[in-house]
Amino acid sequence: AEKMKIAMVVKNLGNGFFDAAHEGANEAAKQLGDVEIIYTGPTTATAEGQIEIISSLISQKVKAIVISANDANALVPITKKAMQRGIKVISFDSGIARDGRLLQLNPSSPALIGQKQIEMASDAIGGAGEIAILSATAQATNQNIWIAEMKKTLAQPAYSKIKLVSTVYGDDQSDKSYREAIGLLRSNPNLKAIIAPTTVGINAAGKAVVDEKLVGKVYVTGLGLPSEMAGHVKSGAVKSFAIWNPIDLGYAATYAAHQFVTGKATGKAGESIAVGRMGKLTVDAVGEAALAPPFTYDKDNVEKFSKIF
Amino acid sequence: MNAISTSPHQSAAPGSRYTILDRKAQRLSHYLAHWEALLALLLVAVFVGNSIFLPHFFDVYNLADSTFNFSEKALIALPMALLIICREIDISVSGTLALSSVAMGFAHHHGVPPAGLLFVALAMGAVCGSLNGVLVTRFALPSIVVTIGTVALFRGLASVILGDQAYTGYPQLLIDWGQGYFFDIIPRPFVILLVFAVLFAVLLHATSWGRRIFAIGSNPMAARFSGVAVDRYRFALFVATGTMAGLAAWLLTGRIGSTRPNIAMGWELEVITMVILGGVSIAGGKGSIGGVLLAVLLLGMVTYGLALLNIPGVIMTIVVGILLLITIAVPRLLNRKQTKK
Amino acid sequence: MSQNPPIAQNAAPVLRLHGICKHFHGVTALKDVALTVRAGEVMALIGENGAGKSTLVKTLTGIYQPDAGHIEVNGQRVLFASPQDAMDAGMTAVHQETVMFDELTVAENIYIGRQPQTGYPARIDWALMASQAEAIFARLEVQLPVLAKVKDLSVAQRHFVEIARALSQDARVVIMDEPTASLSQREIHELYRIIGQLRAAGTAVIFISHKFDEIFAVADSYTVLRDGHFVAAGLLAEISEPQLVSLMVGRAIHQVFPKVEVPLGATLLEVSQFCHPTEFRDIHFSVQQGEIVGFYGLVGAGRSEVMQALFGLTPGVTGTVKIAGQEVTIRSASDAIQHGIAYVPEDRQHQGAHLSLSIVQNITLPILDSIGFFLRSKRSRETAIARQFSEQLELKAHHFTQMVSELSGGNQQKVVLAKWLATKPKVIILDEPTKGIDIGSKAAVHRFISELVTQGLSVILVSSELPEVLGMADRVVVMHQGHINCVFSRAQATPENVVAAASGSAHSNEELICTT
Amino acid sequence: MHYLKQREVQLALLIVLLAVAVGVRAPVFLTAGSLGNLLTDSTLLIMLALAQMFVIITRGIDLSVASNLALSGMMAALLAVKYPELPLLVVMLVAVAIGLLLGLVNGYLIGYLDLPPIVVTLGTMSVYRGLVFVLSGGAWVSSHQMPADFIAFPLSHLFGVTHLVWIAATAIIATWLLARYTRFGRDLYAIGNQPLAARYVGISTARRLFWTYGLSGMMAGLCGYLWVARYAVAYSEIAYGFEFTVIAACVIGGISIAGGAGTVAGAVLGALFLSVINNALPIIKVSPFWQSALTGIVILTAVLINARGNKKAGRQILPLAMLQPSSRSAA
Ligand SMILES: Nc1ncnc2c1ncn2[C@@H]1O[C@H](COP(=O)(O)OP(=O)(O)OP(=O)(O)O)[C@@H](O)[C@H]1O
Ligand SMILES: Nc1ncnc2c1ncn2[C@@H]1O[C@H](COP(=O)(O)OP(=O)(O)OP(=O)(O)O)[C@@H](O)[C@H]1O
Ligand SMILES: [Mg+2]
Ligand SMILES: [Mg+2]
Repeated sequence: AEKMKIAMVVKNLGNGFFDAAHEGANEAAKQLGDVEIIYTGPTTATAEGQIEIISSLISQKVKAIVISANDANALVPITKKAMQRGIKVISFDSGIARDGRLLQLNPSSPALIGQKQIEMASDAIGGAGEIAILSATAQATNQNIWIAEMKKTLAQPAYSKIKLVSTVYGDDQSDKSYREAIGLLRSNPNLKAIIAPTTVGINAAGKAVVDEKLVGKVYVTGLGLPSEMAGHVKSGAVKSFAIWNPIDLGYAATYAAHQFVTGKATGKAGESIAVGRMGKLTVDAVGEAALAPPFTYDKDNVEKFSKIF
Repeated sequence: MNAISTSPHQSAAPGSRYTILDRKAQRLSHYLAHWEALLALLLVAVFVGNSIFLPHFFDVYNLADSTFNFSEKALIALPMALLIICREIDISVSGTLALSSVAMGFAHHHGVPPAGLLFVALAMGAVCGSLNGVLVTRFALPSIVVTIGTVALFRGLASVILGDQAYTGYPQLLIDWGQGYFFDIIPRPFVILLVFAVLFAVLLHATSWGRRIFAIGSNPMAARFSGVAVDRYRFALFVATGTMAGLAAWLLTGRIGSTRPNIAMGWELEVITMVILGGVSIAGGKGSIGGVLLAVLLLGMVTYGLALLNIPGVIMTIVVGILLLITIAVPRLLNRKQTKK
Repeated sequence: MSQNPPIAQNAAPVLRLHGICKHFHGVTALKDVALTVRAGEVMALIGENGAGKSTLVKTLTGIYQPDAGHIEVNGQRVLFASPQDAMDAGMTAVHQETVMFDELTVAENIYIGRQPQTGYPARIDWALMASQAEAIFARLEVQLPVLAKVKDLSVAQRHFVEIARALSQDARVVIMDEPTASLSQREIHELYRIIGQLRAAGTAVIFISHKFDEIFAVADSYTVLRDGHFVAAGLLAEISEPQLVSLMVGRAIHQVFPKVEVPLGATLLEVSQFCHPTEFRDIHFSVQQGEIVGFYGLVGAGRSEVMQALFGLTPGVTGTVKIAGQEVTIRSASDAIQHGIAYVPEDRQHQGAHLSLSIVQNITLPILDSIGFFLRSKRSRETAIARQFSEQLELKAHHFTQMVSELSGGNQQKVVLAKWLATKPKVIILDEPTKGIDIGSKAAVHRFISELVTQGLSVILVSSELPEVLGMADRVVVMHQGHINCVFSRAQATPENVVAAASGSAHSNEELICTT
Repeated sequence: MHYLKQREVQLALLIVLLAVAVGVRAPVFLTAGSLGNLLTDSTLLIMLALAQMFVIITRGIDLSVASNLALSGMMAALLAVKYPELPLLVVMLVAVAIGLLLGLVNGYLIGYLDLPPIVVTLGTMSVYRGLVFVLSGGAWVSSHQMPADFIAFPLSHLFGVTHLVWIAATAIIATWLLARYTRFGRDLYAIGNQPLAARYVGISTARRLFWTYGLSGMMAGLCGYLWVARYAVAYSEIAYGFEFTVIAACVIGGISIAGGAGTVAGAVLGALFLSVINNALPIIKVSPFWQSALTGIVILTAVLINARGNKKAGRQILPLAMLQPSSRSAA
């Protein structure tokens, strides 16, 4: 019999995070047996590129599309069309606006991610001092949501001694991120921590702190992959950083997609969807579900995980 | 030596000593030697190949839908072809597109009615085009330099206005045109593309304007000496390119229903690739709209075929790059062999 | 004057060609060409436009490779695979198109690719290069700043740089392809002197020119090409000009300057107080209907600049222009065309021809508006116009859709002329109209100019060729350094007067200015 | 000559002025550490601009530099990861050799096949960028995988200055010698001035272009290693879009896109100018959303200032002594 085709469309290829998610998808496929995974994504992280890919997936009559979107709104028209043709669309990681998908699977809740990063920064600098954020592009949806959550968290009395002095954008380019990080260090002599919720950014910030010989004075934290961050943890520029498990995320998203295709899930509010070894997801009022709080990595465990993803 | 001849001269020369034919005797082999013929053959080959080997390729609905992927770019490629024939180039088109889209979003949020958005986009495009045009003609700057500067400026302004926000919630009219169909099958942007292709083809190949564009591209100074208002043509072509980028912005915004400053990132190179593959000489003075359209379809079919195979986008760029290199290099290599003999 | 010292006709030939053939996509440019030059000989290479002279030069300098035949240098068979090979064999050329590097200095232009080097690893010795260049100019007895950039030189000076380059390489054979085409009388004499030096030093010279007085003045022998074929060769002392012409053209040419007397009408064009900040000042002149006004001056006197300004091509010009008594503003070439002015520019390559367009497309470019907007339906009309004017000028081409780049230099010039005649002007400005045109066609152009005035047109004839100006013009305006030095009536215009005025020494003859 | 010198002096003054102006707003910008960092940061751009300068002088353009840089850098990183015991010098030489090879592909197509540079490099730009992805399998090479000396080299100090700066200084001197004192360099100017004429005087244009693009590729290869080592990470998209920055640096430095004119000093200053801007913007806390627009404005302004000098007045025919009274009377 023909296998059920489930396509995983990622923001861009050549991104360790999504490669790990792909691994999880394959694991789910193997477990489910009759599933074939198509792993694809544009070269550069643009909505236009993803639209082209989705339209070809529609032509191929895949059964489901699991996608991490580059633009929450721009993809709605094309995914709507896909759903009209009977394709189940669920988004994971970076979501699509509600009209354009059946389910959004958050790796964790944005609030938790925001809180976690502030917590890590606060821990590193002893609860007081200036911090700054180094983001990817100004257009990255999930980055912006997390930044908003971080600002909310900072407003809590527990963090009243921490001051966010600046938010800058490195466009996910190593040279620009590095230059922006240096700029932050230069123009804010009292800076204690840089939070970079993006892998290129956290890498560049770590390197900048080392190069400026500020290890121990300024700490970098944020979101990154253990395999990419191990070096910076070792150098001391990064005390801890967080990430959810992308393998689990890919696994759960694929599994959920299978449930939709086989009619075992519909995405109604309050519904509970079984996702294999990850247990059950509960769909909330806006059609979203969250996996687990992000996991923190530090010098004790980073070596171990760097071999996995 | 300089004595004046007194012998009465014979009245007007009795015709030339040389006979000049009206035009070259056209043989079939001449038509085949045209670039367009090569492209057409390639297109047929790709089409047939894809139809045989790809199960989902030969499907009218799918083929029709695949045109969405290139119609907007191709719309910009048309005036770009004219510009390149005229020895100019516009790198800033994607920036113009972004800024036009932002202008539409801005206008929409400030109560401009849906029908007015088209004019907002076109006007913004025209403004961007005129800035390029003024800088190039008034200050005699090379257009590649100017537009490398303006692309940063236009995209930058888009990001100044939008910041980390996005414009969404565009009216249905836009969506109808950006992603709608005629007769439920032919995508509207593709129809618009065909209409404009015919328009531009007539303009370039059948009118005195087109002739002058070729004349400017072949020798700008001589064109000026022949009474062609060179700078006016250049300026007009920049404005036309900007305006078409505005039109593309209108369609693209309708298609994706949102505006962000990084919309259409990197399109300039794809547009220029289409034009060059279409046989337009980067040195100016040569090219045809037919060729450009064939190149657009060829690229469209190739990338669509690759997409159906789920080949990653990166490999597609390699394929397109190699296609470009091969199509320009092979005729040259063959030619060289011939002359060597 | 063929009183040149006789050269030993039995001296060993430096260069011999045998059966050289060259085709361009089916067009035969050279067919079985044979040629022999000996040391110390100045050989004139003669032929109509498109006879294949420049192609032969390019074959001799390794730019083209012949399809058949072979070249012998000093009795040795050689193969020029590249210009470098030809240079190594002692072949140098001053090409028809100027070969100059504007941004480089004079010295470097001379030595480009062969700069003197010192040290290890070798590096260019700039000082040595400059002094060597100075030495060459000293030998030529020409004053030139060797460290100036070539873009700052005048046309004549540029020519000397090219000649200096040819001389700097110990050439066995120096080829000059129409070296005098844009030189004025004085500089032509300098060139003669240089050729004399070369001959004395035992260098062979191949001299290409369409001007027979020059050929008889400098050359010892001749070789005639016609339609790419070798026709004849021999000593100039043994042949007369008409004989040579008929060898070249294949028929006799009688009228040289068919000046016809035309009754002059009302004043058609009047220019006064014409000024430009750097190029010219206080230009006054007028042209009557049916009149030919000659503009003479040394090369670089600013005649072309005045004409281009008059034609609306130069911004920043002040002064008044009246056409038929009516003051007009001319801001662009199309204004000028509308007012019935036509300007045939001197620089064919850059200002005249569209090399990648066809003959028809070139000719109809200025009159497109009168043909119509949709040209597709007007093809036969366009061709008819092109045919009318091409045939009058004896254009040699295969078909009208041929690209102009495939024509020979002279034929390109004819296309440009045809283009302007097709605008049916009232006043036509011809800037060096016969530059690079062969004698037969030149006669045709002159005949044509006469016809134009009989039809009631006025002609402004800018020319650096004294016989042409004196032979054709009703009045001669002489310019010097951007202003009008003298105006001569036809009777007053003697070669001596005109040349003296052109070199600026006739300031005392102020009274001549107002003769009309 | 005189005038040209002036233009470069102008640009240098402008850079100093700009730096001082930034320093007034943010004094930290003028500290030794910050300026040292600025210098180090500008080196890669300077080196690439120098190589691009030669290409532009020949009337060409090399759009593939950034892709070439990414490919050579990735290969160097992969090599160093696979064989950590390999001496650093070998790794660097391999990067340079790969860059050279990729450049020579451009050179062959442009020089020997006489294809238009912009088209060829547009094509190879996509191909090379794609190859980075294919060869790396899309994976990152990150800092802890790379050998320590691989990462340390660019920023290590020698006599108080980073290796990067020493390398750039060497590159500046070498290109200056090349441009001024070798036939190769002078031929490039000739080719750019008049390609046809260059052929007539016996310059083998094809060979010269072949090696010019080779040189550009070689520099990209070297910068590829330096880039990867300096930022301690290699992935498919490094230096994405950097080719336009390089070209902008050349244009600001007064290197004429029309070919035939341009100086080493111009290229260096143009690159410095952009580096100052890029480094200053984060420090003086300009809104990040304004950065791109400001860069565009700055490029356009620099180009306009350059162009004012270029504008041709008529030729000087009137004798200079006469000029004064007549121009007054005309006014
Ligand atoms: N590149 C080319 N392609 C095609 N035909 C050519 C080319 N170059 C020259 N020809 C043809 O070869 C013939 C000889 O041209 P050539 O330029 O040698 O003439 P010429 O004797 O120098 O004439 P002129 O006195 O006008 O300079 C002409 O018929 C010309 O059309
Ligand atoms: N220094 C120069 N640099 C570049 N081009 C030049 C230079 N001098 C002259 N030319 C070009 O060569 C051609 C011949 O110039 P020429 O010296 O004849 O000047 P002109 O003003 O035409 O003088 P005239 O017509 O009185 O001889 C012109 O088309 C001009 O553009
Ligand atoms: Mg000739
Ligand atoms: Mg002149």
